[in-house]
Amino acid sequence: MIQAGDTVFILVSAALVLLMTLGLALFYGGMVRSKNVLGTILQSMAMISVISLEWVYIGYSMAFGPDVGGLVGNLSWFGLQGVGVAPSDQYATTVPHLAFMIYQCMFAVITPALITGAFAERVRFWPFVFFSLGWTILVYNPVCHWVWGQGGWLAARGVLDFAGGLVVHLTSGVAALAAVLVIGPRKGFGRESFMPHNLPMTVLGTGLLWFGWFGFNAGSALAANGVAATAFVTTHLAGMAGLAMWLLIEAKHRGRPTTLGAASGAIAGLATVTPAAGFITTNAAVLIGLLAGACCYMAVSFKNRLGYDDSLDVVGIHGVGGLLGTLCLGIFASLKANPAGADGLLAGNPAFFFTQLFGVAVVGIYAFAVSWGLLKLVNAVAPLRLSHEAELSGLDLSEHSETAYNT
Amino acid sequence: MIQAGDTVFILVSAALVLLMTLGLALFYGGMVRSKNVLGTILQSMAMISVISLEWVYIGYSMAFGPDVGGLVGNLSWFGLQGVGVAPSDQYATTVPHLAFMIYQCMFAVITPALITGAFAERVRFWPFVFFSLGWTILVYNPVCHWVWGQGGWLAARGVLDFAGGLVVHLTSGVAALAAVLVIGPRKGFGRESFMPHNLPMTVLGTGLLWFGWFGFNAGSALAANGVAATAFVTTHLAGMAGLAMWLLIEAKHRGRPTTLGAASGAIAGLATVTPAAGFITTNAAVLIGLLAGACCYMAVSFKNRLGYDDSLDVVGIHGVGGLLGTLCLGIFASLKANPAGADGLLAGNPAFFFTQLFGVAVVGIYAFAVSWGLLKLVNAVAPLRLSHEAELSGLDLSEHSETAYNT
Amino acid sequence: MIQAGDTVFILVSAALVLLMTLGLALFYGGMVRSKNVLGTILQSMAMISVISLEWVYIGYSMAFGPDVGGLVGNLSWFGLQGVGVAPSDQYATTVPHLAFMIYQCMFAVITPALITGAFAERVRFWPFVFFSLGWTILVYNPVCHWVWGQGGWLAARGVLDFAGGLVVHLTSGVAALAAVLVIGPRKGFGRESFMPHNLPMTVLGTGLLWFGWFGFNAGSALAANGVAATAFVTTHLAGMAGLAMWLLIEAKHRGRPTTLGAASGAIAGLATVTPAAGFITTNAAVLIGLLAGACCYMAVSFKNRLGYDDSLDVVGIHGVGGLLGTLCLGIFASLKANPAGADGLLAGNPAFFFTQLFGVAVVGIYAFAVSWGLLKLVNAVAPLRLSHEAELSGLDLSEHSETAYNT
Amino acid sequence: MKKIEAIIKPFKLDDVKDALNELGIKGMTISEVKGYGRQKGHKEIYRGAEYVVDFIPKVKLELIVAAEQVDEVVECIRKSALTGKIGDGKIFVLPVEEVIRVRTGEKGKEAI
Amino acid sequence: MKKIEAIIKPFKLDDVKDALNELGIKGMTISEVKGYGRQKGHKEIYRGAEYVVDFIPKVKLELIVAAEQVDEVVECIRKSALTGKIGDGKIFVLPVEEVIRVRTGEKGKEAI
Amino acid sequence: MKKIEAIIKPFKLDDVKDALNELGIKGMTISEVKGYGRQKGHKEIYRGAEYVVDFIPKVKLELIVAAEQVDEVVECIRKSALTGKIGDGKIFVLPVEEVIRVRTGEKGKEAI
Ligand SMILES: Nc1ncnc2c1ncn2[C@@H]1O[C@H](COP(=O)(O)OP(=O)(O)O)[C@@H](O)[C@H]1O
Ligand SMILES: Nc1ncnc2c1ncn2[C@@H]1O[C@H](COP(=O)(O)OP(=O)(O)O)[C@@H](O)[C@H]1O
Ligand SMILES: Nc1ncnc2c1ncn2[C@@H]1O[C@H](COP(=O)(O)OP(=O)(O)O)[C@@H](O)[C@H]1O
Repeated sequence: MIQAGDTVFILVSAALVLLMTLGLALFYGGMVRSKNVLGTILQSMAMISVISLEWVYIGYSMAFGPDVGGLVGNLSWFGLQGVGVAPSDQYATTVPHLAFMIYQCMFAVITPALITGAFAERVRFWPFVFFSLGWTILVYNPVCHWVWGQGGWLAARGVLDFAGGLVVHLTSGVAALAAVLVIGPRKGFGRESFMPHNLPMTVLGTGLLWFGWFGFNAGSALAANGVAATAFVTTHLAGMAGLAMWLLIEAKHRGRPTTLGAASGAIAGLATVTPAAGFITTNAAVLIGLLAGACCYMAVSFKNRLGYDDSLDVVGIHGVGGLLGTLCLGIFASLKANPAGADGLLAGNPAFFFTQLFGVAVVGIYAFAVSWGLLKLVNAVAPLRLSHEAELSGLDLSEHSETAYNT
Repeated sequence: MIQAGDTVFILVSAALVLLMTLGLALFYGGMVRSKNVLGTILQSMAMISVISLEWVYIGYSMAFGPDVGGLVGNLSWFGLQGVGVAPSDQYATTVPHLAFMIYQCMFAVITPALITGAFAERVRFWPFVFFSLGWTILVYNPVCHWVWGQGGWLAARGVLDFAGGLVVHLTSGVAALAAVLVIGPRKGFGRESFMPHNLPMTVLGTGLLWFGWFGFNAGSALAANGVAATAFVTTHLAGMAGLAMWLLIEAKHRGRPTTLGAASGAIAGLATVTPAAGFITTNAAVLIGLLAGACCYMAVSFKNRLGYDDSLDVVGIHGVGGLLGTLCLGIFASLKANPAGADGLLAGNPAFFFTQLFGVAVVGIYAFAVSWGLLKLVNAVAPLRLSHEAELSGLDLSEHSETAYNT
Repeated sequence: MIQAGDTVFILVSAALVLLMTLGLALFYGGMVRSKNVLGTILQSMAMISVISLEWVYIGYSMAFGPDVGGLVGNLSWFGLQGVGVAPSDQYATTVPHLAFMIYQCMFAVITPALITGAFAERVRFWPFVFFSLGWTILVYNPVCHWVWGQGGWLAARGVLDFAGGLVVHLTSGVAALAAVLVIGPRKGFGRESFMPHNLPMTVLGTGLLWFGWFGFNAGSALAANGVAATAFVTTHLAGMAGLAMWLLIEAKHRGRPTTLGAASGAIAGLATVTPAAGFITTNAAVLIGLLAGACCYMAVSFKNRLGYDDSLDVVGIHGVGGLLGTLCLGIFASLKANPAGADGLLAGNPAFFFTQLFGVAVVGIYAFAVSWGLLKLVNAVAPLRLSHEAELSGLDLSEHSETAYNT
Repeated sequence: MKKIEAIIKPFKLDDVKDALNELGIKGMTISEVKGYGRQKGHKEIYRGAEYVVDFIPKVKLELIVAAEQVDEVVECIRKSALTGKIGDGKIFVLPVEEVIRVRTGEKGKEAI
Repeated sequence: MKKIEAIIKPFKLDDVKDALNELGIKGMTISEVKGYGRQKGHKEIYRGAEYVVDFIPKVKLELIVAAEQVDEVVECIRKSALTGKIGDGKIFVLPVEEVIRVRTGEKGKEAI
Repeated sequence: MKKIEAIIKPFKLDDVKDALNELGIKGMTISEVKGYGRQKGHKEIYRGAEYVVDFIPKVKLELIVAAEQVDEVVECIRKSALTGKIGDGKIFVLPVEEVIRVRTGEKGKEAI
């Protein structure tokens, strides 16, 4: 039966997750040079269209439709056939099925948008669109089914992912790694310094992401109950702890705490707690946030030494965050926090930790391999990379015939 | 009786609709030249004060108060007399009457704010305020009563408008047309190109509008139920389809998809689905969005050829969107989607299409005529147009003694 | 028992109040010079970490934990021990205790962030952090307990504060006054004019604050009921009336209404209605908003004559607003609006006015004295003031090695 | 060869550019500057207080022309930049010793 | 007539303007520039990495004065722009052949 | 002493700066300008309509050098700014009568 309270909760959460895509566009947009800001923003905006369309026609059915061998949903919900106002009897059973569908749609939208940070400032629009569409079909939909779909094989094995550590952050993080390797660094990388053109824009994006993350994580309880409150609180705590940790390390390491560091640490904490949010205690959330700040800081610094041009640090923040958070859940999960969850390593259940490790390995390897192949394929058909000249004049002019700022 | 779930829903929706006015201010503000950005923003902000004040004293009573001949509410709810915590027995009967009142207030606020895009960069502040106040009293309040008020004559005829295609978008669109004709083009129009001064600001505005639109459309179900979920989903789908369509046409027509195009298409889709949101299926929503993207693109191009200076395309997007959406509802409405709605042309009920056409004609003609007259009147008493000099130095300095950006 | 509707309401409200801190960061950030924008923003962001951490470990227990002599809570809820999913039996008894805790956390976060406007553009980061932490422990937590905690002595005396006129606005306002006196004016104050570097950013901040304020005030009803609706409506009305009044006075006094004036008036109205929101009628709210616009305008002008460098007018807007609003509640409170509230002066109960006056005096004096002492102490240990050179190059470079804007 | 620098009102830029174009002038460089002079600044209001801003936005044109063209170019700029109100700006003529086109290495008149 | 160009520290602009005003100088044009010189740039931090930024914000003043005024104007700018620290800037004096006031067409000293 | 002004493509700035550095040039001042010339502007799209933008972002370098250094500096800028495509820019050489270092009051070559 439809419960009004739960329905508002899911609808508001869906709206919040959509807002995250705008937040992401600004978060990324502020970090690129001004000649690339519109192109960067449009990559996220375009996902709203491309992936929503894909989702209502095939994606939702692939991810949540009737199971085929634990691997994927069949296409019997094509075009939302049978997905109506009446609640599903499997998912979020107290809200209209359409509400659950659109909530999940927003997750599918933001995931490929996350990847765009890795190849910012150098990729052509249409090939990017094709890649993202293919990626969602080949990577996101199946992985989503494995973990969250009725009958998904990873879920059956006991792998837990509260709000998308595997499904969203790990998949996009390893896809980002593949993209960095396939697409190569920006012109001038290592010689010029590509400073962010508008850090207040990045801060604004961070704020909207944080705000929206409450819908992302708490909303994943799928009902306005105690688990939702727990997830809300753990989300906030991990975000603020990640922020604090990054600032502290930076102050120690470089002598100054920075605003971009605060933003980065917050996102690291929020991403890392995502898989765990509804399954852990508040103290564990603080710890996870601190760990996230430290590990992501190190991952980003490490990248600088390796010389990869993961331009906006998708690997170092989302990849590492998704991986770390999924494992942390294996460590910190506690049935006391959520009886429908699991006990982890610290509660004396090492088996669950290895289950999570298995989940990370499977999803990581699958997503990396398919992303790599797809990138190579798209690149062969329609080169992803901008021409030298076009890269110099910037995405905005060369791909979109626009300039972001005039007087 | 007050239901908590429905009450949160309406209150959150009201907050979201208020946020749309901020979104609109930024959407418009980013498109003007930097010397006019504050003046443009302040026009929207001022509406929050002017119209809210009008609304609690007379507007709400005129629009929703006890009916007088189907034409307007009487003034017996002056100053919210009798409008209290207890639910109304006519409107939104499960939430505090005050909640319904304030939700509707936010609609009244944003409608005249929409018009400001038409005469951007050239109108004096106080005459604009007087015009908007008069317009709300003479156009918005009665039309709102006809369509949504208990006893309103258009509603009695069977005209449907889920969330404001007639009441909000068509009225403001035709008022914009009248304003363009009465006020005339900006200095240098046709010779200089007035490029947007800050497109990321416009994108941010678009994002906030989209986010708020969920409150606007889904909230219009007035309860957190299946219709709300339907409206939420159709809104999102039309928005994303409008975005996609505009990008595609632009890429075809001009060789490049643009960021402003994405924003424009999204708003076109969202505006167009507004009257239909709770009465149609998801497939119809996608179609409406695609149609909106195409028609509004053409309308805007057409304007360029006619040489009207509808500066930020209120006619081409909101006017055309409101009109198109209201008619599309006549075509696509389906009792399957909402048993409390209607069947449209495609469901074998052409009569309903003509009812909608009648609604468009009546509201369009009434709103245009009264807007025109009022503009002429205000102009005669207090010229709307800035002096030549003042227009050159820009609204911000000449009307508000401010500059938006300093170092 | 947990009610879904109330739970969504509190969670959404908590998210909205967090968003206010972002809004505040932008509101303030837009008003400083561009060389200080990041440092200004980071002061607010840092509060999210510092105070949330403090809150979950000791703050919540001090403010809301088991009472010690009416003065403060004991530390038995250290680290949220005993604060779980089950509702509290004292506070917000229909939502998970964790939800109430995190909602209150967001109030604790924004309060010291408000103070930062007073000493904008001249304070070192770490000393500021220490001050804010100490201030929250010594001022915020106890005052919060006195007014809102079970057993708090001011509450016992009948002092009312719906959503933080005393607890948030007055405490931060008088702390701001102390800070202005201790820290002194910016270099060049009185000679140079420190114009806002980005007023659209300030407007955006204002919009987010307003939007979030619905969570702040309506949420303080702690349930999605009639009081929530009343508080929502009175909040909006006072905001819009404050905006209108400031514009009118400015137009009269200086010949031009300004955008920053609109923003300032809105914040003044919103701050002033905060203590009264759930206890008054809509007409009283309009009056309070008008009063707020006028009094805060005068307070700010008066400051200009006194020559204090309260850089972003925390005293004139939040201090005066908190004070005025608390007294206005003493005048306008009405049992008709809320039977759980009180009757004020106009309802024939002057005693309540004096109770409120007493509350203002106690909180004002206590907060001022402790803030002053703490500032002196911190200053002695770690000077709050930037060096002359550092102040010239700006917070961003000298404290954070960053520049906000590049090309 | 001479260098002509002109400080003009920003909204006159298009007119000046068009006029120079008609004269056959194909190249110039412009920048945003702020001017201080007889033209009074404007007041700005900041939270109820008034400030006077002295520096007024102007556009600066720089163009190199052959010595024999100087007079007509100056006259052309003067006419097209004229509004007759205070603050219309100034034109300066400076000597130039050499001009080189980066692309070709051409010098002197060839390089303009 | 001569053209004086001065590159100074931005926060000294008000002092210099006031000093020139006292000297009776009524007009000047300023612009934002970036300087590169002996003064060391600053470091910036970007996600844990450090970068050095060489170019430092400066303000450039341009003013035309009568030849006989050059020395006192230069001295006046020098004094009022002085902090004594590296990076205080430079003053250049260039010859000018003609000055025209757009508004009136006046030339030479009359036009300043 | 001479003043060298060079208008170059913005993305060449780092190359030019490095090349000048190798030559031992320690100081210069740069600013953002917009250029109009043979290089065609770009089109921009605004809601389905197309506009041509004539003014193209360029960077202007100003540096004062001793007269005897002029040739090598000009050549150095020319080489390092060269892409061979239209729009590479121009270099102008102007006479300078005096140079003063604000900090020390030094004049002439000492001041550079
Ligand atoms: N002596 C000067 N040196 C350089 N620029 C000047 C000088 N005098 C005026 N200007 C520039 O010319 C502009 C217009 O000068 P102003 O005195 O206001 O009006 P007008 O040119 O009509 O007499 C000023 O804003 C300034 O940019
Ligand atoms: N040769 C030069 N040509 C043009 N501008 C110069 C030159 N040398 C220095 N400048 C300008 O003067 C500023 C100050 O120079 P710098 O060498 O840092 O300090 P100082 O003037 O105290 O010796 C530089 O930032 C630059 O803008
Ligand atoms: N006569 C001129 N005076 C001043 N600047 C010029 C002149 N001609 C060209 N420029 C500047 O040089 C730039 C490049 O010139 P352009 O004609 O486009 O290409 P090229 O230098 O390759 O011939 C222009 O954008 C403009 O900034």
